Amino acid sequence: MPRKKQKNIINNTVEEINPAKLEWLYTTMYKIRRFEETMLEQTFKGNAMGVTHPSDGQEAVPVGICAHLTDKDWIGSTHRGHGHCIAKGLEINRMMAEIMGRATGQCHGKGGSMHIADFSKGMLGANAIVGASIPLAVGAGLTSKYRGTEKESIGVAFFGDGATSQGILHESMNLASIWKLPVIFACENNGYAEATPSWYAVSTDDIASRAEGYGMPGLQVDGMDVFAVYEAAGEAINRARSGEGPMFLELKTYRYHGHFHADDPKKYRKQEEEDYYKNRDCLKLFEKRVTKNGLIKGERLKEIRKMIEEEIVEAIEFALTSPMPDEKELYKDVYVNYSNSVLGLR
Amino acid sequence: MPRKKQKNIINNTVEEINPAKLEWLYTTMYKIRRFEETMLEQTFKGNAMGVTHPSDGQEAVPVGICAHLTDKDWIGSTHRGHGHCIAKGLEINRMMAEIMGRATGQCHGKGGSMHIADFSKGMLGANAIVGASIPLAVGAGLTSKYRGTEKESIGVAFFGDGATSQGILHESMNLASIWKLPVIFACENNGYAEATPSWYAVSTDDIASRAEGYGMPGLQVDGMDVFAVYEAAGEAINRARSGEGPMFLELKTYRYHGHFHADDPKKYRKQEEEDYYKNRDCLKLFEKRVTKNGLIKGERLKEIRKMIEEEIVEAIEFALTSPMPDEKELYKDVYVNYSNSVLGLR
Amino acid sequence: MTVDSKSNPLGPGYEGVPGNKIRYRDAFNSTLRYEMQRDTDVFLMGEDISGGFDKETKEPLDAWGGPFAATKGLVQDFGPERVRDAPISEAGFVGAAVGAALTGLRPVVDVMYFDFVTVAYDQLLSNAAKSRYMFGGQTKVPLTLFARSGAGTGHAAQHSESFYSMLAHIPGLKVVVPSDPYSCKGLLAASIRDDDPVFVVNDKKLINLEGFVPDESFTIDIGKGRYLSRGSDVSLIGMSYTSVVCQEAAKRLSEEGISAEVVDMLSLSPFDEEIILETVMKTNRAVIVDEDTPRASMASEFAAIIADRAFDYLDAPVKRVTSPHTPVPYNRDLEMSFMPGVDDVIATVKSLV
Amino acid sequence: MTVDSKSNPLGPGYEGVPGNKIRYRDAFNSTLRYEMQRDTDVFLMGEDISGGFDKETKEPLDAWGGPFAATKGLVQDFGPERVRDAPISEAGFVGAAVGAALTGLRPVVDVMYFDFVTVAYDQLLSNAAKSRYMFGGQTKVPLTLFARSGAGTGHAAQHSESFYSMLAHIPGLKVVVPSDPYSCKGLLAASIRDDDPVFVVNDKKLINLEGFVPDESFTIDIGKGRYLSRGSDVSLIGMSYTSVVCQEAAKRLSEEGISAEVVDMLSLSPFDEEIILETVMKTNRAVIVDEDTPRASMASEFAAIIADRAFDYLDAPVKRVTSPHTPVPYNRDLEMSFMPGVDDVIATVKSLV
Ligand SMILES: Cc1ncc(C[n+]2csc(CCOP(=O)(O)OP(=O)(O)O)c2C)c(N)n1
Ligand SMILES: Cc1ncc(C[n+]2csc(CCOP(=O)(O)OP(=O)(O)O)c2C)c(N)n1
Ligand SMILES: [Mg+2]
Ligand SMILES: [Mg+2]
Repeated sequence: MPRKKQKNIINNTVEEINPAKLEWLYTTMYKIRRFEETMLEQTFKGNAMGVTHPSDGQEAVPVGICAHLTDKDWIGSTHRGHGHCIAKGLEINRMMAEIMGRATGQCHGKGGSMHIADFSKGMLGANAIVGASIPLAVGAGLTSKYRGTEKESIGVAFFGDGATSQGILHESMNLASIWKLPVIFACENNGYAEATPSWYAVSTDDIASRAEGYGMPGLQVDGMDVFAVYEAAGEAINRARSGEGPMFLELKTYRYHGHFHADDPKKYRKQEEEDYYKNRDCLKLFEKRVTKNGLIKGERLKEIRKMIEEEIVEAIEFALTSPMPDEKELYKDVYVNYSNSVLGLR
Repeated sequence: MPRKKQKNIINNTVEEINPAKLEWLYTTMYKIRRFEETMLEQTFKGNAMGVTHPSDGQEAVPVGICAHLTDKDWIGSTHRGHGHCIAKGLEINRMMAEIMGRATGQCHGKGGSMHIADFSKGMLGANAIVGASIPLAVGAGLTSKYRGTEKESIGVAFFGDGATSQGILHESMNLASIWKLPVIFACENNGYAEATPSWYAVSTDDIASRAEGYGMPGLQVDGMDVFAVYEAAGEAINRARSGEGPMFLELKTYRYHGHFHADDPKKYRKQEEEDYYKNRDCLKLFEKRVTKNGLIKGERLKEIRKMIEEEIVEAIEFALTSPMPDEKELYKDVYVNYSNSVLGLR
Repeated sequence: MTVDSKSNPLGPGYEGVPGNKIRYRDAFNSTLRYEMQRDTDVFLMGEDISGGFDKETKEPLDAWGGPFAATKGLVQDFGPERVRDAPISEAGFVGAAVGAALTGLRPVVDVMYFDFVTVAYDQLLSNAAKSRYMFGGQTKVPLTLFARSGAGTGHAAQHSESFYSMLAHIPGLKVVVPSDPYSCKGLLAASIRDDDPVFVVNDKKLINLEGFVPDESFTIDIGKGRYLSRGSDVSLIGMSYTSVVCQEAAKRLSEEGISAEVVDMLSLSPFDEEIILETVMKTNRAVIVDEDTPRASMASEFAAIIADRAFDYLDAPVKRVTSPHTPVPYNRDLEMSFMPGVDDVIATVKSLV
Repeated sequence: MTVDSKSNPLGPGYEGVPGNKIRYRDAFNSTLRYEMQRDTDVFLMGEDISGGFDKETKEPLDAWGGPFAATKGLVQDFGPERVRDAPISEAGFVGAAVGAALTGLRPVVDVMYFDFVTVAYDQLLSNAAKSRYMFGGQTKVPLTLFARSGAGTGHAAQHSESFYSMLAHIPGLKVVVPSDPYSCKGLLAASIRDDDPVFVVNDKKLINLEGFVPDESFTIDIGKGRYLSRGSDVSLIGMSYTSVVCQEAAKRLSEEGISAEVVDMLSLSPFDEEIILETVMKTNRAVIVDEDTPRASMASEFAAIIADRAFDYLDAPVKRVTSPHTPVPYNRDLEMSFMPGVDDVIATVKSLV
């Protein structure tokens, strides 16, 4: 099949999206943006118990993709997973609580920012080993194929440009392809893995082109434009749901902050580059597009933002006032059952 | 760069090869053929101490490639490594002795068929973990680049179609490409990994096409025709020696015997398929070609075969009459030095 | 066969139970079959487990019966979706199996040779073993893996490992080491039905051994050891194939008037601390026999437990008989002396009593 | 600091040696620099060790100074060929490093977090550790790897491991665990100059600690432990950060009139059996403190050695104080109680004396 390069917005798309979904796209992107910004504030205040990796700037990617998913679909995520979680419908109260290590957190405070999961929402967990969650999404696709439920349940693997250097991606793509599994490989190419630019570490400037060698289509997509992502993801996901197998999306995006909370990206990125992406900010692009067309009024967008601000304040409040986990949690849930009474030696 | 498919023999090639090299090609292919056949006999007699994987049928690949190499070049090999060893100039006496677990063996009888190595000949060792030797050849290329000796020392990774499913290949290709290392990726596609056909396990029928995605050229080559291999390898190796970086060769070949000595391939391969390849046997193709052109007389080929038969008889004799390793070898060479006096507890 | 079982019974009793003397491999194969019939969520995955495919019909051929004939005949009855042949991508398909387990299936993965675990090590340690804990108990990983360990068959350095101690070290993983057809059946069934990830280690030297196996389905509790013979002078503690070695040593020692008790651990994680303490408190002497290399091994672990919790009962140093701290050599004689043998055990016992 | 050294001296003496109080990280960094100057075959490889590149000039930026600032300033002086930034391909570049070592170089590989070793596990175990043996001694693998271990910094389940026991288990590999700036310098230098593959484990909790380090270059013998303080009632055996814990516990115990001797193992493979036996034969009581999880751990190994070879000298059970058999939790309080602490050590000692 001939591969299409950089996907352009097709004029019809926006009008075809139903109004509720259209609002959801904006609401969710804005929620991620504000979650990350306030999460960072909390981290600097010392309220997060460990390292955090903000994803603001990249919101269009998880939102444009997850717009096509339900709780029965599964996603695998990364160290930079807050956006994936929110787009997949996780409660920000419990996310914030998890980052603050509270008992009310998504993982009772035992996982933290890099391991937020919600299996009831089809979220297989953020994962702090680069590349390691990719085969989990393949496994989800396998379950779906095994049960004959491809129509309602697919697997999406989110991973970065840096993760493409891990062999596990290659293995996962080959498996999904030969078994024709309903799996989407969503590469969030934000140009960097820590401080290392992808032009140095990745042996092609067209990662999506690798898909061909694995018998699946690959698309390079403007990851700052939620409509482009939405359309490309729709194509890939429809394909997967109708049993035609996996597809690869390379989504060109940008993270506004450093690699993790304390990283200063100015040390390895040029201001012009940052400006370029900030000028194409996913929220700005969205606002321009829908207000020009009159699809959503500026007033309504303002309302949405206000609503989110309130949710965020509530989430922080919820997290800060939540109790710490019981000390017995240390020994709990290592196994479903284990016959040795003592897990430690103390 | 546009990729060339199935490489055809270019008529000039044979005439351009110098007569000594021409004889070497035949001698070496025939030596591998007879080594494998007699090695199998010895295995069935119980003289090999373990499992053996014969490579007869595939001789044109290591021979056509190693024809361009010297002892300063390095190769990484596989469980099916005898052909690579012989083509790289290892002594068949010490190889046969190794397979028979003798003190005179290449590894003092401690490695066996799957671990024959000769560092003095640039042979980094057969390796029994599928795919695991590929990065070693990349490392050899790294040493060469580090020392600025690419002209005289490159790395060649031999691996099978089955090994292409290992992530380590993908990682190795990416590394060799971004670092522009003098490395050849030589995929011996014999159509099977154990009993599993490559059409089932590999998500493309054009493995070489994957090279593009890693920023290096890939060629699909007729691996039964030593001249095609010789020419393609020459191109790849010249490229590497002149600092232009890695290249990928997919060599279509066939193993005549089962996966290992006791495997019956008739259980999973069709007779017609076997016949097709045996009709294109590398020795037959060579003989037809050189006698038609009058480049080597039939009489001379016969002489060569006789000489090899004698060498083989001698190798078996050498191995069978060699002593077993001393019992102290068990504890030797785990480390260069280790301060604990006892390595075991007995 | 079990001579005496501890309070927690190891499957059904033996007197008059209908059954047969069968090979370990057949016990393994028939248990896989039974568990697949029992639960349609159970499926198999691994290299060559359906043994090739016909080029025209695309039908699986079962040419090999799978590695070590473990899956022989299964693809014919359960089809290629439930006996899923995999490319050589251990990390990829172990990871996919973890994903399948997290989303509701019960994968059983053939890793072929135990040595290949290293290729999938991260998926095993970082995902399979940690998911339940790091996600706060909201999920489980009902995954079974199996592979063939052990030296003694001329497979050399990269196909002969017994490093089950490294797996038993990993919190979140379970490890079982059956030592005969009976325990193979009971532990494999228990592993597949278990909701945690379990690694079933099959020593190559056991695969063709015969033993009595009850016909009916049963499970052996993971984490329970058993006595293979009773004695009073010394406790021999074995696991996997070394339980056979200990049995043989006990027989020969008894001819010399030394009464050895043989404990077969059967599971390494969890493991049966109580049976170890019980036997050592009785015989006051312990020799642990382990084919794994010695450093930070299960032999070390059992010795440490004894030195801590049975200290007051010990009449002699706690001894370990293990393989040496070396890779596995190819040459047959070297390979034989690599493995802890009956003579090594006897010599060690004699140094104690 | 070394109070008393065994027959085999640990680097130069201390009296009047010129030196400075510096941080562990600075000792590490300056030793890397010195070894690279000393031997042009030594080069570094790892993710982000040259810290990004300028888009136009392609020049390395050293934005981070490498993970944990270990390689700070080196790329400026040695260039990107000797400070080779690697993509996220641990298996690939550890494998390439083995290949480079086999062909004459002396690679030093930054694996960043210790947990990531699992991704490269096969290259480490099957190639780095076995090549010399399985090829009959015809080659060597002068490879050094380093990574940061340990809990205590809020990095959660996949960035906090201390499973060095699994590495020490592997025949063919060496493992060192420096516990202060002095031993960091001496052991890193020894590792880089060693002709075998050595893993240098750096606990995150040590990295900013300060200590006296002689100016001149020196090496500490791999496989030698040392006394951190002398005592007569009980032996505390530590490794890596737990040596600091043992020191602190000894101080507090002495206030209560209990005299504890502290042994810092420094190396785990090979390890110093003699110092363990010497101290236990003297104090007759042993408590081993290890942040690794307990099963088949180095704590188990040392206990097993004591129970075998110092049995007749023991007046009390051999005790291990380790992390529990669990992954590392995120919540700070849970994480703190995960790690073996001074209070745990003191309570255990009091149960013995
Ligand atoms: C196996 C492994 N190696 C290295 C790391 C350290 N690490 C964490 S994130 C990261 C960069 C990942 O880059 P990319 O995949 O592009 O994702 P991004 O951070 O840009 O979202 C690295 C190297 C890790 N967590 N796991
Ligand atoms: C990591 C690993 N997985 C599985 C095996 C078992 N095995 C040995 S050879 C082989 C097939 C290899 O196929 P291919 O790469 O095509 O090489 P060929 O045997 O055809 O020469 C397999 C699966 C192994 N040795 N190592
Ligand atoms: Mg990135
Ligand atoms: Mg093949």
